[in-house]
Amino acid sequence: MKNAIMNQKLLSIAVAALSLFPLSANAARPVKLGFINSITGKEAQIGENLTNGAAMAVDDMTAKGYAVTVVREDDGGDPKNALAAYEKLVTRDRVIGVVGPYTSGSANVVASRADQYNVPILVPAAAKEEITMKGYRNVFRLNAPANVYSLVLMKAVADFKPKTIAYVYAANDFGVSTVKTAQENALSMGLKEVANEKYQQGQPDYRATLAKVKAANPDLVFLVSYDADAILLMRQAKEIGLSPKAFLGAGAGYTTAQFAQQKDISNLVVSATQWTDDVNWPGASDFGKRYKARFGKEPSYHAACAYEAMRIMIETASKTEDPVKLRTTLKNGSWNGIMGPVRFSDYSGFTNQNNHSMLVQQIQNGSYETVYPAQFSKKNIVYPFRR
Amino acid sequence: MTRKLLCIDNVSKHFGGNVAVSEVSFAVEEKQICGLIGPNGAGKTTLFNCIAGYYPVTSGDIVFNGLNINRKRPDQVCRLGMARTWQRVKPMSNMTVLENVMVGAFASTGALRKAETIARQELLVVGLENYAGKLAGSLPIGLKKKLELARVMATSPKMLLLDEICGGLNKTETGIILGIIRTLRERGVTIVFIEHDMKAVTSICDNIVVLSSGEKLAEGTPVEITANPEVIAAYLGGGSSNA
Amino acid sequence: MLFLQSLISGLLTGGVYALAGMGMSMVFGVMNVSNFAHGDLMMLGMYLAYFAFTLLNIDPYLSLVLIIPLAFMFGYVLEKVFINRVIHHPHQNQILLTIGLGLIMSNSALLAFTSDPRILTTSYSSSSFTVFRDVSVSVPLLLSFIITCGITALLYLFLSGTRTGMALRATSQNREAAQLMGINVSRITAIAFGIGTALAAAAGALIAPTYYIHPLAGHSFLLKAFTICVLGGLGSVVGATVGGLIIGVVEALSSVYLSSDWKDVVVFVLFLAVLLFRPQGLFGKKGDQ
Amino acid sequence: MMKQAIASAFLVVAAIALPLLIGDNPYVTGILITLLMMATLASAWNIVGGYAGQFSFGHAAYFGAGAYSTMIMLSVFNTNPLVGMATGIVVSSLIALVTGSIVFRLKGHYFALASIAVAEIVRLTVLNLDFTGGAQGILLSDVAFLGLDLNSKNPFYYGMLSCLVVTLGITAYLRRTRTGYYLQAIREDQDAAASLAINIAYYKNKALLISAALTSVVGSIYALYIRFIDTTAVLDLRLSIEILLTAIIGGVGTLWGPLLGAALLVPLAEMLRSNVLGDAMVRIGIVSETSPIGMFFKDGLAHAHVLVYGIITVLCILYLPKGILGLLRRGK
Repeated sequence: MKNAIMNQKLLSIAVAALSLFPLSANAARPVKLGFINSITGKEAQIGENLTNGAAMAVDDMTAKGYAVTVVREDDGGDPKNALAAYEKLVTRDRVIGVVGPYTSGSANVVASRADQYNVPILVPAAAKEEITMKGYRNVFRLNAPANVYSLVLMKAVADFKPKTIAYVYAANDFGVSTVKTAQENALSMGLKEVANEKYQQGQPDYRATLAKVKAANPDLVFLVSYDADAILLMRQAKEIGLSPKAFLGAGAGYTTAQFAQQKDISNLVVSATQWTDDVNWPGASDFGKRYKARFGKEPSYHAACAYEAMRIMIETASKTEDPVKLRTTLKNGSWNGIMGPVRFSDYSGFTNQNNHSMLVQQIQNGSYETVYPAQFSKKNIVYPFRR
Repeated sequence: MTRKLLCIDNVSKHFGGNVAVSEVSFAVEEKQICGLIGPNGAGKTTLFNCIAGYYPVTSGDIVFNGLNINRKRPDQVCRLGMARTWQRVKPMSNMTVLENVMVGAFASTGALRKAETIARQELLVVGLENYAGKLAGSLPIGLKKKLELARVMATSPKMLLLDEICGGLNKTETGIILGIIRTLRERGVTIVFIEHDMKAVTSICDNIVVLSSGEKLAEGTPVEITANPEVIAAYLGGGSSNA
Repeated sequence: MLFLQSLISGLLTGGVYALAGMGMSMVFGVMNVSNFAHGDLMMLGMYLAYFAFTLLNIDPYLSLVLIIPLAFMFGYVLEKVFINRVIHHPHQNQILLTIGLGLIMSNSALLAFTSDPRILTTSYSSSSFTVFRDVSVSVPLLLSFIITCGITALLYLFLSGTRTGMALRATSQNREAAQLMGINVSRITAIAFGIGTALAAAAGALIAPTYYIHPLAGHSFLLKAFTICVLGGLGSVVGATVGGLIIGVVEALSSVYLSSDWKDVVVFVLFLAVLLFRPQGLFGKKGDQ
Repeated sequence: MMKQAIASAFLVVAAIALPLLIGDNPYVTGILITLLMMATLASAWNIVGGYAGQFSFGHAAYFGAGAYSTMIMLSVFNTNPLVGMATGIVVSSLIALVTGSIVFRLKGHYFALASIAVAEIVRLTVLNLDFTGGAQGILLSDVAFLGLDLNSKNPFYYGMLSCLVVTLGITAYLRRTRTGYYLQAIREDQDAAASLAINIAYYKNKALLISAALTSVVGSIYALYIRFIDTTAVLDLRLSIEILLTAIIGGVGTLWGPLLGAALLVPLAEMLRSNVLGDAMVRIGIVSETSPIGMFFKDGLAHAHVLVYGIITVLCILYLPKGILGLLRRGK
């Protein structure tokens, strides 16, 4: 709570007073950016991580001498509000670039209008593939889309030649999208699907579902949960005695510090993430430390994504001071920061998509260890899973 | 000999184990005023509710105008020409007095103008013409009773079931209501009414049916009923508090 | 084995549903108000249990002794200050008032506790034992089930054996008649809401050790509580208990034999079927509708 | 009567001219579209909720039926949006009929609760099926319709405006027919209504059908406007509640109440969302941005706008039980 206030305070300091009257031509005239996030509604929890990450980026860049004004907008997770927010930012606040929105639904809608207004958006953490698959010129995305989650997870365990797989996933966009791509990957790996259980979030009892999965006796259990239901599922999996060769977790639920702290249920769970603090990307571990010092908790990958997206946006926008130039600079630039090398390129159907290398981590003795890909990892994966 | 408009034939109504109405039979002739009396809990209102289609009867038959109406819904019963009022008045409080009566009038016409004409006529009959624009909920009880009368009359019924239409009224008001009821009969409406006020009943009824504990105790002209010792014992003796 | 496993976990989870349903049913029966803040009151119970555990080191199940009276008082005051003022208003206004109160509660919680979910981890949070060779029984869930049974029994005794309990039942049967009989209906109404709140909070506290705690966590229980109420018969304690158990079991079995994503649909279809064929609910008297 | 007609005509002309006055301002036009949309939804809800007194908590189902029918017909069958709109009307009417036939025999809270159950069944079904896009929703990048520029806001402004005019027109017409009188009679007292030859179930169903069909059309236009729908955006219980909140705060059972409610709530919600108050206070200099009060208004309020919404709801119910229109009438 205190930390939340503190971060707001710091961000507020950074946000220069808005001008009712046009400022006199001033060399240090701050560059104006927008930030659309979900700070209320169902997505508020992850939204807060993004808020924190972005706030740190603004402060870091201000300290480096960048003059920036960030107008923050809340969409409450509603695409209609996200569109209103974007249109306000573009036509009223006259920002030259926007970071966000966070949710896939909102990002989808805003992305489809970005070319109309010609003000680029940089999506920090929305996973839906189609956001950058429609050929929009003004839509950039930093994070890896949903299909990469399943791909890295399955590659990480491919060497152990698992034979069967079961899916347990939340009935939301991310869950369904991720499992769809996982099924394609499983097919090419020759994995046999033995259970497919989509669940509604917020239920207290998944034991029956998990017992059904247990009865199918899979080698891999592929889980997608965005929230604390990850803890619930793993607790109940332990109760029921579900013990496959590996639990593969996609989605934020398996990558939180809170989850790692539940050692008796989370140990050896493998998860996919956009970012870890032990990866050898420049500034990653430093960011992790500073974030923890400031907000009193471990940064989630969303925080890192938002930080890097905001940092890139400020850096690029300050050079250009104009949306069209900003777009071309984003398109042609390359960066290397806490998210590793960033480059917005066009490949296999994507446009302006950073071909981000996702990481696979495993909880070993209560802490996340990067275990895949080999060039980023210090530890080896423990397989098979054991309680 | 006039025609029997309503025949109650051996009607019983049970609620679970409770017998509210037990094998009651009587008939109401056209253009008659028939009084239904009895102490509290005698089953009068229950019988009304059965006749008007609010409760299905447990056994027996209700024949109205030659048609068995056992299984008819309240609105169908009304459409057949039998309208009712309520012991506890049910004005449509947030609608005006005129609108209340117009709702009744729509039973016979689909046209707004015509409904309004009918409604204004009925308001005139009961003497509420000056209250047409007032909200029904704002009327005092006496006027609400009149409104009930006007409203059911607007459906142009053959028969009216009046449930304690004089209940809670003072002598003057009762007198006015009874006067209105007489004019209704002159218009050819047959009337069955539940009433506690013996004076009101005997002064206006052609025929009286006495219910007690769900059963029919007696039936006859006002003179016969007031002289019936059983009735005096069961009702007049014990029920004076209701007067 | 799969059947037995899902039956048992469904039954045990159903116990908590029952408690939530009972609270709703109490308010429904006595006040004839659909309480849309019920889930949020449950959420408050979860946070109370969480803070009692983390700050005062009181076991969540033990903390019920504190939470129930606290929640009762909160509900009593809530009724006196807000709900009582609309008790004669149309239903829609009552419903909206409770929606508004719910929004205030959940969003205040959001401001005060942030949207980070809290996990209440006790020493027995994920412990279980095995019966019939292979059927696991969750220890915290079993504990909460036993406590639910206790609370239900107490409530039943209270309603049938005490003056206040009888006044509650009388008011629920017929408000006006109760008033005529000299019952202080306005006090009884506040008590009913207090009990409803206490039961909701108790349900929240009981589920806290096996669930996660979040400002919006009560919402998934709101519709269940409504379903249970209607299933059991509005205002019936026994009905709500049985209704809760039925919902728990139906959910568990349909997620095994149908599919997890359709289990909520099954519950709602059951709800509509009850309305269609037995609108007074399983334990309601005919004619109540 | 005459006065009202002239006032209405004036309002319509003003509404038609409004986009010309605003000029090219997509942000404001967008908010006006939302305003018109909520006004229409609340007015359509008002027919069954306000006039017939049947309190639907499931209008999102009809809105979603329109939105989904349109998007599915467009994306799968590539039809004219009008076909989708018509399909939406049929689907929502079917949902309304099923709901009505189950619960319109019952009184009291049952309709409210059953309407939630039906809406939830619809939502979960859409979520679980494949051809509806399931949890992923449906995104359409390009829609062609009558050669209109659908990237511009004006077609949608006028689309929503026509919906509102039609809905208010139907409401005004109904009020002067037997059906309108009957609906109000049912709302006031169901037993008394039945005793006056009113077929309760028939008229309730009629009201719900009209309301559902209108709601569905708005859903279709919304889908074409946003061009991305999923169950959270168009089938959520929150939407249903927002609709009835708008109607009630404006004044149920009145012609202009729902419009008034939307005219108040939509700008208010947007102001709270974009934190106009906090920004203005800091900008004008009433509070310093770094002071605790300033931080509360600038940042705390941004998190608290739903809370403020809740407080306003409670205050309205306690102090304006008949809605704003009720207050204005009382003032007369």
